[in-house]
Amino acid sequence: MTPNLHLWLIPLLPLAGAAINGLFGSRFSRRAVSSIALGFCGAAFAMALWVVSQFSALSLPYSEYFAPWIRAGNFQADFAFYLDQLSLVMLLVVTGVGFLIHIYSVGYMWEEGGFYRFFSYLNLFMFFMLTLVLANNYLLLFIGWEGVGLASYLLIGFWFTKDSAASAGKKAFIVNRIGDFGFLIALFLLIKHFGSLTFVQVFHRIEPLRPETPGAGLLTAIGLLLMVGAAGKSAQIPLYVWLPDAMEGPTPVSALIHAATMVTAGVYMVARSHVIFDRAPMALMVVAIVGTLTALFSATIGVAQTDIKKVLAYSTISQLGYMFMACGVAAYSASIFHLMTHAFFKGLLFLAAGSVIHAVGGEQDMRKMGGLRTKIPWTFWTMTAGTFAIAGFWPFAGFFSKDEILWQASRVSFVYWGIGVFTAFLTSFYMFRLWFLTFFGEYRGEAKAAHGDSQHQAGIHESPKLMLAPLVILAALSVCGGWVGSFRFERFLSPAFQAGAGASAYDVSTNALASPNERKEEVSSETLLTAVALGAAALGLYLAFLMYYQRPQLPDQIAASLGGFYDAVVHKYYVDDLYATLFVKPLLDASTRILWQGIDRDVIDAAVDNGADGAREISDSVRHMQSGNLRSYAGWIAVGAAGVIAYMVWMGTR
Amino acid sequence: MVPLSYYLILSGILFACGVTGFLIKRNIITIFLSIELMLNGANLSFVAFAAQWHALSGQVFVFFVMVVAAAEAAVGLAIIIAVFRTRETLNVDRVNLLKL
Amino acid sequence: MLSIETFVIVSVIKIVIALFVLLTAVAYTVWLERKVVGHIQNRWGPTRVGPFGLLQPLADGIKFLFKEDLTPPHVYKPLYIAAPMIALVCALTSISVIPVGNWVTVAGVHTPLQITDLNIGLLLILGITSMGVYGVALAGWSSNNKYSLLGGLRASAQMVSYEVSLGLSLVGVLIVAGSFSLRDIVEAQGGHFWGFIPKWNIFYGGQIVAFFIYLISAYAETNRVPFDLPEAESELVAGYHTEYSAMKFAMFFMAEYANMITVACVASLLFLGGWHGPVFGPPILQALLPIFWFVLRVFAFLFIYIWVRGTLPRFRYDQLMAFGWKVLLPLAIANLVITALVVTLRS
Amino acid sequence: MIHLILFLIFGAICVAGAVNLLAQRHPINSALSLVVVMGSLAGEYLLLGAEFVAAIQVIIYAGAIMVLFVFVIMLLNAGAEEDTGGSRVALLFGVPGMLIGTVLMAWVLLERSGTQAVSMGALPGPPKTIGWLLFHDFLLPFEVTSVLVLIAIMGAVVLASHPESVQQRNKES
Repeated sequence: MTPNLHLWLIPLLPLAGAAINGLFGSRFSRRAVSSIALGFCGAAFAMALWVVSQFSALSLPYSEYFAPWIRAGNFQADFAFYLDQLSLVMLLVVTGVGFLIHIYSVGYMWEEGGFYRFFSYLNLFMFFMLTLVLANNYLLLFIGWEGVGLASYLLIGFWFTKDSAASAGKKAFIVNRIGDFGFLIALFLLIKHFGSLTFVQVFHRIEPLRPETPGAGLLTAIGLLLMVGAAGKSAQIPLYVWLPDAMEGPTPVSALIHAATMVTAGVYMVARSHVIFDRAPMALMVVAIVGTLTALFSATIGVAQTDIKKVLAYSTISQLGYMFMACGVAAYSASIFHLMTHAFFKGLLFLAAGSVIHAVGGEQDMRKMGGLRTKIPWTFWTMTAGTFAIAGFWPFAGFFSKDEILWQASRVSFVYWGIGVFTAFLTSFYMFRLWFLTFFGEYRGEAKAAHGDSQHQAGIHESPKLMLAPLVILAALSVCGGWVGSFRFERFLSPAFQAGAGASAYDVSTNALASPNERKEEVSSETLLTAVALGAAALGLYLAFLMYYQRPQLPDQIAASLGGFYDAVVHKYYVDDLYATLFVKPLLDASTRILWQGIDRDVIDAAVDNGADGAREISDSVRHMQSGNLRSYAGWIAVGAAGVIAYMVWMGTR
Repeated sequence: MVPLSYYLILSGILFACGVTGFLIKRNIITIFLSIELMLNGANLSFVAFAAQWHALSGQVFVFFVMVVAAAEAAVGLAIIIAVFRTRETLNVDRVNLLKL
Repeated sequence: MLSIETFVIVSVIKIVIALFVLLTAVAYTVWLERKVVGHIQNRWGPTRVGPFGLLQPLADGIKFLFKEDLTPPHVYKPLYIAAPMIALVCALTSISVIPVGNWVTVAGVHTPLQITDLNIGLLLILGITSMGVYGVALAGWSSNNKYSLLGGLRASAQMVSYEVSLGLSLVGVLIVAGSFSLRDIVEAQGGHFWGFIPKWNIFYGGQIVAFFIYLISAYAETNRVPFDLPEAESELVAGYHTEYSAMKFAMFFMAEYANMITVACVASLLFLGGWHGPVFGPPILQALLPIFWFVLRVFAFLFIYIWVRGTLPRFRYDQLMAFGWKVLLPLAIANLVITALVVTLRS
Repeated sequence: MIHLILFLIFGAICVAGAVNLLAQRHPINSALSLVVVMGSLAGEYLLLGAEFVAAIQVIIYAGAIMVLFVFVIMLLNAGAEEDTGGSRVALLFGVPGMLIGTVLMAWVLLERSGTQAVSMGALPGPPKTIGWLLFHDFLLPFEVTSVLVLIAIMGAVVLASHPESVQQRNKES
């Protein structure tokens, strides 16, 4: 007995909002635009909550057929939705955080031009993200995948008159294309070998296969290609370069798309495809390695960044790395757990950062902030909650999820664990660095230029209540979000990951769940590992306190002593420049030489020009037919008619 | 009993005469008359085919051809009058500005 | 059915009789006109040749025959000669479908008093009448005379214009009768409304309007006063037949009067009930009385023709055209629409 | 037999008229030749049974349209055709093309058409049936043609009216 959930309403509500605002919004008042956007988004959230209330009555996985889409031979891809525990968590995260950020955006964007456009895009994003989450086949998921890419592009380039924003949008789009390419090839392989893209069918057909333990095979290839797609969308090495640039977009966008939801789509997709990865240990290992490296790599870059949003962006990449690391050790539920808590605290951090930026009038450089603690207390306290959560202090949300990931990683390899702990230390360090630089010490902003102009001091103000309310809610979630406990969370998600996990490569999670006794034996070692991780976080806090609160001159000394390495970190390891020389410049040169000068000018243009010249020359000779003499024209007609008659007679008598 | 193809050939001959008139005549009115001759040839084939298929639609079509011919004659003759008024000639070889 | 030989013999006899009667009638219509117009103008008309001048037409005919046939030097000869023939032939041909009475049996041959009964008889009359325009037009053009040319132009334009109203005025009658055959039309008019009003078309619905439209158009078609502009002597000398003399002129003259008689016959048949009338007496009288009633109607119509000629002045040419297109044609169309409505509602 | 004889007589008149149309140098002769063609065509129609078409052919075509032609010829006082250089194309290409087309058509009609022979008055076209077809099956074309004729009338009036007189009338009003 399964009630009809009308899942299709959930994505379509934001689409309706996007359509109304996009088509007619320019004539509406700001109040009307925001109430439409909030109304439809809130309705989607309410729908999601209602789905939760009905959840116990469902026989999972629940799927809902909406309309036929592509049917060719045996292949079939429909507009159909799929709901299981995994989708439900994602659904709640997307609609809940999305709704909060919508509320926040009303306050944040109130003064901006293109208000209706912003909310139309935001609702559009919600539509695609929900489609992605609820899709019951890879193709519909891909539609959502591309759709969120589009929304992301539109929103990064929201201030499209600003050159950097426009190019950042293009960069995000193009880098994502590389990932999508891999994703698409993976889809083609799936169609070729399994004849379907529907999750249920594909997994059903893969289940009987053996893990490709010695060496690599088809599933490994598919897994790697899927990982390429995930790396593009979720900003993993080597395709992470777009995410920091994406900070050109409005801050709520950074919070919603580039921290809380869209970038986790890759994690979701890998978790969703766990059946494939379970049977492709090579691919899984690649996922783990990429995740671990990304976590470390971007954390080191984050240490040296001065732009408050850039720090958060690298932090996001780093946390995503954690999630992939978890996926890579087959701890999918840990990964999704971290995804959820990360959505809370990273959304919170971005929103709080937005509030800070709002307060200081658009300044993003942390070196020009400081001492804001007393001036914007609400922002400060919520940000504090977020900072402690991401640093992994007990009892904040980040602690539970990160701890789970590290523990799961340690069961596979202590290398992952070691790097993870070190990254946790770095995370703690740069987050508290941000915290101290922003909220403690003396204000170093405009005051320097204006010599303590009290007017500017007074200009620093707390954000409106509309912006603070989401902050408070998210702060509460950041604090409490982890108390649900990784164990319970894992048990909740287990049906989704148990399905078809029969022959896992690592047999870790299965064993753990299969025999709780065994797990108890490991509790002692887990406690030890937890203590180490907590220590790393505390060390990060202490170092940050030392360097950025007590002795502010220390960082420069250290930087000087590190020399070239510090330069490299500040310049993000020169990855952008490397890409520019390796890919962008050759591509530009090739386009210029071959495509533009070679093909476009010498072939296409030449064809058109020569065609025109030829036509004119032929016309020059033929125009003498146009004698102006009526009877000549009649003569031509007679000849033509004779030709037609002859042709018809010939055709008819043949 | 007469084979219907005789009627059709007669209509073809009339049509051919019309075409020839169009080709060799210089007087614009005569050319117009040639057009009417062609229309008449076509009409005969309409009536003949109507007899062939036992469908009166063929005869009805003749009326439409006649009406169109009447309209054409009215406008055409008006044009001829206008041309004659401005160019003082009815010779189509002298009305050849529309070239190159 | 008659055998083919009988058919040919009967037809030839009928044609000869019809032609003889028609030509005689033409001659005596001329006499009648001169007499009537003379009396209208308070003079005697022809009196010298025979009693009451009854032999005057004979004398005129002899004069035409023996006059020198003059051909002016710069005429376009083929057409100059052909034109009066076209006019006369067209005028005489149309009598062939006009029935003058019921079927009779003479010497064992049962035949209608009509040369031939076509089921498109009325259309034939219209067609032949419209061909008659060529005679006038070509006469005017081939004479190489500006008065003739103007007369011919006027005649052709006027006849083409009034043919439209003429045809449309007849359509009402055709709707009522449901046939093109003149005999059918006449037979549809037998009997009486309410026992005493004869069931003539002129009394049926709005056909009296149609009758007057027909009357006026017929005057114009036959180039008679008050629409005799093609031969308006005060403007064009003698119009299209200025250059004609002797027998060629006589042909035009005869064509004009033959046309008048045709028009009168058509009016009698279509509007005035044809040969219907009280029939009594011995069989021979019963056979001849319908002819008498028919001739009586034709005579009356011709008398009105002459009467009008004697009393009305001539129109101006633009008045003629404006009247034809702007008054008569809309009136004819309105009559047509109303008749169609009445017939549809009644059926 | 009588059908064939009548057909041949009318056909001969038709062709003679058509050829005469081409041979005559003066437009009025050509026009009258065309009238003859039309008259004998009406005869052909009668042979095929199309009595109404024949009558209308005479009344409309010969009696109205051709009168209009004759009228215009008289009005413009068109003289005999003058000899001008003319068009080599029309003679070199057009006439042979026309001949080829005609011969081909005749060959197809004689050899390949598969038409049957018809008796005299094969398909009677009484006015009633024709009218029924016109006002039921062909109502739309009929109405469209009436609009066409109306437009043609207006076009003819505009084209043929003297430009000066129109200007004067505009000035007066």
